Amino acid sequence: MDLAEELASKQRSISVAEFFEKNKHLLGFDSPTRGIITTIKEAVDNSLDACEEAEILPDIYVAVKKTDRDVFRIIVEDNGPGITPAQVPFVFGKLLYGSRFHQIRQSRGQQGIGISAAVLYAQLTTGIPAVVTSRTGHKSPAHRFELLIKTETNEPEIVKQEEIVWDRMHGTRIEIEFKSSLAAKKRLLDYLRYTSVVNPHARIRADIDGDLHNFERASDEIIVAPKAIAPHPHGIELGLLKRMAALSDKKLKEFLIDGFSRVGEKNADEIIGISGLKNSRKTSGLKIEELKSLLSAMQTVSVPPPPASQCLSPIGEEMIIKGIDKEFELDFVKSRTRKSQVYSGNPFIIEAAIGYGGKLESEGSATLMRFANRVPLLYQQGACAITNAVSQVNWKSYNLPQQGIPTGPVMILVHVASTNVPFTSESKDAVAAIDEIEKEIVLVMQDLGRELKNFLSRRDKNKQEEERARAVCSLLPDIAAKVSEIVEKPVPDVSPLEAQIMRKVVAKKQTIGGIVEITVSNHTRSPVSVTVYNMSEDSAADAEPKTDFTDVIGSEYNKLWKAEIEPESAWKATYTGTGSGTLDVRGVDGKKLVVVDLDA
Amino acid sequence: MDLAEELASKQRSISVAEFFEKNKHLLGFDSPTRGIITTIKEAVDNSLDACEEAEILPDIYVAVKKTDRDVFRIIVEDNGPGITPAQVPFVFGKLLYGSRFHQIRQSRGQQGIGISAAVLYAQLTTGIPAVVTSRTGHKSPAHRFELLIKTETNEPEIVKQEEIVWDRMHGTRIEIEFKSSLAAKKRLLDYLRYTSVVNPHARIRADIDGDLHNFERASDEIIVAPKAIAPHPHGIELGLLKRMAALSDKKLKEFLIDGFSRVGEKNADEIIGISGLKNSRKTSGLKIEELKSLLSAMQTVSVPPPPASQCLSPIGEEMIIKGIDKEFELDFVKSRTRKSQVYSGNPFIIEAAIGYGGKLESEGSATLMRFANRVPLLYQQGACAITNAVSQVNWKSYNLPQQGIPTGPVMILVHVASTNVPFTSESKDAVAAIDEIEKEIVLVMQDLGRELKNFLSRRDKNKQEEERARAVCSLLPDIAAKVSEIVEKPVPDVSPLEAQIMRKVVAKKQTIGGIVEITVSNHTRSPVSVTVYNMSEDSAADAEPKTDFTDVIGSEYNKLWKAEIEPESAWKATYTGTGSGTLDVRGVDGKKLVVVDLDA
Amino acid sequence: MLKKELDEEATKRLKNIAGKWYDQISSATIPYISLPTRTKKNIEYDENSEVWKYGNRETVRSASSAKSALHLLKMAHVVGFLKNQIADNRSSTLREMYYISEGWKRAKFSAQDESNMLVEDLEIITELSREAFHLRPEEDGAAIYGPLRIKEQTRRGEKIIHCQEDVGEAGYPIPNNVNNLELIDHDAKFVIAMETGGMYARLMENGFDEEHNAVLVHLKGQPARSTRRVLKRLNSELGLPVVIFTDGDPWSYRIFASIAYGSIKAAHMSEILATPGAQFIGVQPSDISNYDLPADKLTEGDIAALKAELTDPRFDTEYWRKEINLQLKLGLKSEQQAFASRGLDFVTKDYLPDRLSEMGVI
Amino acid sequence: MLKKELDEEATKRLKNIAGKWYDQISSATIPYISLPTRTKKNIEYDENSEVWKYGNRETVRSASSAKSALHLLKMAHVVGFLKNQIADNRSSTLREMYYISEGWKRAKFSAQDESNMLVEDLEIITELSREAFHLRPEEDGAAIYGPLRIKEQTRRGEKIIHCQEDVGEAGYPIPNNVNNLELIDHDAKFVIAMETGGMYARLMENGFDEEHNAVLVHLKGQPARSTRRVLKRLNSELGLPVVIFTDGDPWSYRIFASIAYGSIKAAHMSEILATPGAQFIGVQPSDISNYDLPADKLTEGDIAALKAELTDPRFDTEYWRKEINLQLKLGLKSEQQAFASRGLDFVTKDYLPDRLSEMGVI
Repeated sequence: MDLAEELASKQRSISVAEFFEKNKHLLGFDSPTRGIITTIKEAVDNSLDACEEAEILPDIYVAVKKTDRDVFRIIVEDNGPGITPAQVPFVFGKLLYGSRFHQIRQSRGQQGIGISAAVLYAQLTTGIPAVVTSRTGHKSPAHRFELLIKTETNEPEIVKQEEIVWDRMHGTRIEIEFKSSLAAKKRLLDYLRYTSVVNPHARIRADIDGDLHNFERASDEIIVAPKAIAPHPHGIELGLLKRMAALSDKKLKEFLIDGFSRVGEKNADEIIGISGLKNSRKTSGLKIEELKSLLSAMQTVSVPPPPASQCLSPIGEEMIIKGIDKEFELDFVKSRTRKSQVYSGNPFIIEAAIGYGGKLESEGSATLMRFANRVPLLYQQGACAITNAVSQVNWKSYNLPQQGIPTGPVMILVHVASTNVPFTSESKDAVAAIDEIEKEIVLVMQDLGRELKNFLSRRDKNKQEEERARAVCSLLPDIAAKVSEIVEKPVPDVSPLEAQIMRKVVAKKQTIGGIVEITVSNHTRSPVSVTVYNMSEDSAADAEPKTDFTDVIGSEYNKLWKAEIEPESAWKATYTGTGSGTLDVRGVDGKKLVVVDLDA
Repeated sequence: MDLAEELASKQRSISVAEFFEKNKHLLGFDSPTRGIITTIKEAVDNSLDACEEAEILPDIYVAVKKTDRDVFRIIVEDNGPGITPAQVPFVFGKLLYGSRFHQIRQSRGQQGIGISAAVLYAQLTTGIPAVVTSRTGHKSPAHRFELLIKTETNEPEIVKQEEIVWDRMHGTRIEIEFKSSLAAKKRLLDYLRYTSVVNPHARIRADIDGDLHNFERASDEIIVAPKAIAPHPHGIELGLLKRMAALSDKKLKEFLIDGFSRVGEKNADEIIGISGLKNSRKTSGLKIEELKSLLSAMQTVSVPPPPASQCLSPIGEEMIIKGIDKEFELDFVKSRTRKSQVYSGNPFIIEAAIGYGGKLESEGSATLMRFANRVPLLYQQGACAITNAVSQVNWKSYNLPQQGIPTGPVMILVHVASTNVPFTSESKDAVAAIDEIEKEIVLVMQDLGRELKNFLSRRDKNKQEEERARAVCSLLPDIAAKVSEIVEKPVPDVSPLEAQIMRKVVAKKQTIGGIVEITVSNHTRSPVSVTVYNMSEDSAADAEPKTDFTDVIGSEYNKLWKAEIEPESAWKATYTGTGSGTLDVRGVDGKKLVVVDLDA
Repeated sequence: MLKKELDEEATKRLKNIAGKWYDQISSATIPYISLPTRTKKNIEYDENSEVWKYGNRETVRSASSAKSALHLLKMAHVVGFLKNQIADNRSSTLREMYYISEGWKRAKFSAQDESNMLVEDLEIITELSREAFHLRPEEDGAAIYGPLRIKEQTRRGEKIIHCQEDVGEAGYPIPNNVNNLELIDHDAKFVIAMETGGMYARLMENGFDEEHNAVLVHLKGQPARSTRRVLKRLNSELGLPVVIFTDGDPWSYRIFASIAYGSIKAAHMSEILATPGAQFIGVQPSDISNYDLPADKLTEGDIAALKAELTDPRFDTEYWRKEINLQLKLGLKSEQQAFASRGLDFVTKDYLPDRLSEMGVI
Repeated sequence: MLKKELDEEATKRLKNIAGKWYDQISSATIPYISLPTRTKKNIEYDENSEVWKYGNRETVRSASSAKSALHLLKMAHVVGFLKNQIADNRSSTLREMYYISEGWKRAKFSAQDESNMLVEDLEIITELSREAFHLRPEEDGAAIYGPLRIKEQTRRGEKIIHCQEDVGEAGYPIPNNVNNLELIDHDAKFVIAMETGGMYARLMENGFDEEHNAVLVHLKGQPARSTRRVLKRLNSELGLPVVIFTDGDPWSYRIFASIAYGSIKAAHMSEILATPGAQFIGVQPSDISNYDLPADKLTEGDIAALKAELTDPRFDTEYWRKEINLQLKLGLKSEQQAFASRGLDFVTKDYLPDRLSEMGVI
């Protein structure tokens, strides 16, 4: 008994701040280098989310400044709606505090941990309070806070608070200082560039210790923030149902219709029927066994999928291409936004793009850009369902070499948008392996792969055909010469043959037995409209077909025909005469025309 | 302004229970199948830890019972010290509540999340309260609780509490019921077997839905629980230092000596000297800049590593072998416990064992058993630093085929014991890649690899040599026959030759020109002591060497010599005579002896 | 045909090829050449000559790709070279022509195979053998031993040689160009052609040629064209039955097939190269089981070759189907010298006499 | 040596081998046999005979391992078989012996290579050539054309043959066993042995034998033992200089080396197989650059072979070091027919006369 008492005396409650202080790798602060990226990512996510909700075109300033040997000051400032002074300490100084945790809709941040974790990390490594400035509109003053977190209780500690003058009309600025290094600068710039690709409505300016980068806005279209939806009857567990039922003062049917997505009169009746409960029951009075029957009924009845268009905000095919075009110069880009799908009651949409050529590295693995709810995923590429799905595709059948993911000058973008993106860990580096999601990614990759294959084979075919023609033409004169030597005759003119091979228009005049024959052969791939001019002493009165116009200039007749010639066809005119004079053809680009006068 | 207010109104605090309810994959409850193993693991960990602290030999009962189509009731009962009634609701009904969070020592559980998470999972999937029975000694009654967790506040909800009669004198029993499946039964049994291997002092009985398994105790030695130590000056961050300093009422030097491991007078003076602070300062009054100087000084000064022997509890080489012998029948086992090492101020010890043969599968990858603080790691083998380190070793140089980890009938056990095992995630499935740890594992594997190689080559050499000798002996008669046919002579006796090849003792008698020669050749690998008996009508009076004894029996002389013969040597005796009679040798096993009488 | 006539005919046909191309180029047609398709599917049995020849499938090679254009250029050079060689009354080997092509710039051969293919094409187009263009084969002719007298027209005059009396134990070696050979008289009952030198020497040592009045021919593996032409002439001019004795494996059956039916590669020459009356004496797959011969397992390559033979029109007879299927079932192959496992005289005293009388030859 | 004497000597030596083993077994010694080590490092120049022979390094093969014991058992069987074959006055090929071993149970050869190795071992131990044991080589002998008259003792009596007048264009084929050959008379100045048939025919077409009184020998690649023995005898019995004309690559230099110095594999037979006076005429690496011959790049195998030759005692002369190093520097090799790129007559009108007079042969 003594012992149990003694053991009991050691028991105590642990604050969530203490927990995460000790387990900082769970939040992406496992290395000093990584801390910078994690902090900027969390702050920028918050800024973009806030602007979206306020329907503002985001204008974000990011700065990283070295203040000591291994200490950096990170600043993120936005033009968002600002945060009321009463909320500031909690938003930045308390873990697990936020507005989006219980909402079912697509958003970047969700858990209310990210930015507070950065504050925690700062006080752990440098002890310097975070500085937050926020202003909610031109009528309000700006407030400046210096904040710490009381680890033992997970409550904010306001070191200093003051009103200040700020030139921003509205917005929020956070400054955090901690031990770190800029070793991962390239990755940081990748993060900003990728963010800019999937948020083409945002302007981001960055000052990375004196190195300035602007990521310009590619679209002035304001993004409509997705709206929260009620839970879907197929995506709920007993625990949540029990809590919802206990809090409601409604009767069963009303509770079902109001409390859940896509449940109407008919569905509600059906659910109640199957559950065997009476419609008159108040839900707050239901026992656990009754709730189980209700849940089972809810999951049996067929209900349409959740309203994805309302709660999800895909980027859109056009916007993805705008974003990519803005940051990369490519020879080819295609994008796809797929229809929404559901996993475990959570709606999601897969979007993807594939790009080729341009300045992409021609060697090595493809550039794979992974996004979840418009946020780039930078770490743990190997552990991510996106990578896995991309690797499952047989890229060789789309003419791309492959080592896991494809290799060569290829860029692949995949965006998973969901009310609840399943991450493998709280540091949100990788999407967990969910069959429904992987399947969608494989499908969109196959679709885009076919597009890329078409592009590549069209490109290759044109190139090959021209090379082939050039090579043949370079050999023809040698063949003609050797053959002539053997048969002991003069070397024939190979230019008509060359023209044919090089897909040109060939005009030929030849006179045999007092009959002049003019032929125009179209070896190009398109129809041509030509005008044939034949100046000679022949009047060509018996021409077949008749000339369209004949002009007499001195002793010569200038004869003119107009002709439309289909590809791989020829036009011919004949008349009685000597065949002297000239032949000329108009209407075809000089590079595409060969005129051969066999009488000359 | 309106907008900011509106946004502010949505902000709220999130309870840690809500957080983990939504992120249950972080705790190992991402699939119903896995839930059973996670729950049993957490409960058994707690039981073993409690018994260790109470210095009791653990006796643990584990049961899994199917109660409905997909609902299982999990029971874990121990003979530990019990939990006082006041603590029971918090230990099982509140996340982040525990006794070991702030202690620096090796223990299985630590965060105070595990078992409460199982209770949370149960109420989420079945709504059925967890039942806890505990008794702290024969003088106290047993208490039985039915518990839920209030998710919104992370506080326990006591559904029912009563005193009951229990035949256990002391101990704790937990019963939890949730949706699951027994698909991973094999893995569950692996978990229990592996647990038993590294806890040879524990008896575990299991009833897996009617299927009974006993894992017996292999040692009655009570394990001494490791003791908590103070933090090490090299393993502390500014945040913690600040909190420690604020809570202390001591002066600087005293604070350093009392508050930290391995800091004595000399070190404390040195630290204070470097920090530039005055010794008279009370630590609670130090400013943040002063604390930074102090921390920097603490980390500059050379301090001995933390006292691992006190806070760590390795299993020990002998115990590991006992544990393995108990559960596996192998041809070969070796184990190693390495000296303690330090990473980021945390002491750790690597232990390992390698086994070969027996009933291990001769095909496929080796059986790799990973342990952290005596707890088996069952999932994410591929992502674990242990696997990675084992794969880095070039096993081919120890004559083992390898595909990542070695293949064949091999068992590898690795145990990482530390005050703070670095896991890759809170579900504690895999050890994170820490250079110091991986290096130790590689070293111990190389050491054990050499042992295994020696064993294998000894085994192969003996086998080969015997096979060689047999093969040669089987060919000799054919050679002798063929050769005799060619030279047209009688076939010679090959038995002396065979004896020599088979490493036997050969005794030979041959008489040429009236001289009898007796030789005994020792072709074995060890010296032999023989007695040679030669019964004949020759008196052998001139024998060289002299006989040790000569007996006259009728007309015959029984002559006797004693001889010590080294390996690959021969003993010889000669005397004048006819060479008739018999030859016999004693002192050598009949199987190892060949007697050839060439006079016969 | 007299040499002069033959030379004139060859020159005419070469010029014809060039003439066609000349006309094509002059009329702005991409130059091309048509050839029979040279695959197993395009050989047909010719009732008249009793041999297998190319069928009607044609492959057109037109200078519309760089590869084909280069091929035509090379062919034009070869045609020109051969025309001059005939005019100068010189001869050369294919390999020499390959080196001479060094001076042809882009038309230079990239490998020796290529010159060989081109010459085969020319043989098909002109319906003349390469010897008509004064091209000398590189391959070794085989050796003959037996009661036969021949006359060879050499550069150093006419030689009359009896293939038993006037030669050593290695026999009379067949020259490259058998146009110059005349078969004068003989005292033979049949011809037996063997794949290996060991068996040739065994028959000679055991006096098989004398006992049975046999002409022994050592094929030296896949027989050279000259050897096949001599076998054809021994059969058709002297009316001697020809039997073929090879190892018992698919590659050896192809030796037999190339002698009896003509080869796929040279189906255009079948009429002068093939001996339709030639019979296969062994080693038969059924011998392997009947005589329990030492045998090796069929390799994957062997099995594939046997299966290919089952679809080869030349092997489309009841006898061959039965034997090949038996061999696939046994999974074994034996060499002809494997008969030695039954004693050195077995093959000449038992096996061959039995088989020959079974086949009606003796 | 008379045939009967030779047979008796061979039988005696075979019995000696068996006798040693018999004694070893009787005295409880594990039976063994000693052989000179057959590697490049253990061949030495013998001043007396001017050829390369095995040195003093020995490899002892003792029946102490299963592999070696089986080897000895097989050797015992071979010794027994050969002893009987001589007694019965029969002969056989190695391949026939391989099949005969079918009846030897465990002593049966597992591959034909094995019988070959064993016979070489016996040649070394007994210091007799395989022909002395009535073993017939399988290999083809080469062909001779030129002003030379020989007498061949055949199973069908003595034949006298003039190698220009009594033979066709393919020449006189060298029989397997040149013990039966006698060189009667000749009208030649030197012997030129060529690697390829194409070059042999080129010299014949261009009348090189008549113009220079040369005996042409067609080696047919790596020359058979009988060919090497004939070259040796043309050189030593008739006193004719011998020159060797091969392709310009490391494998062809080995052909020359095996003729001039003896081969590593048959160093025990060097005295009867090697022609120490034989000279290498070409293709020399310096010819490749001097005449700008069409050439192929050296393969990795070629380079390795050249480097191996630099450490081969047979090539340890200034001439070969210079030429081989030059070739490694050029990175090229040429065939002998590559001279055709300079015209079909270049080799007989220019190259060979120049080289022969340079070498003091004409």
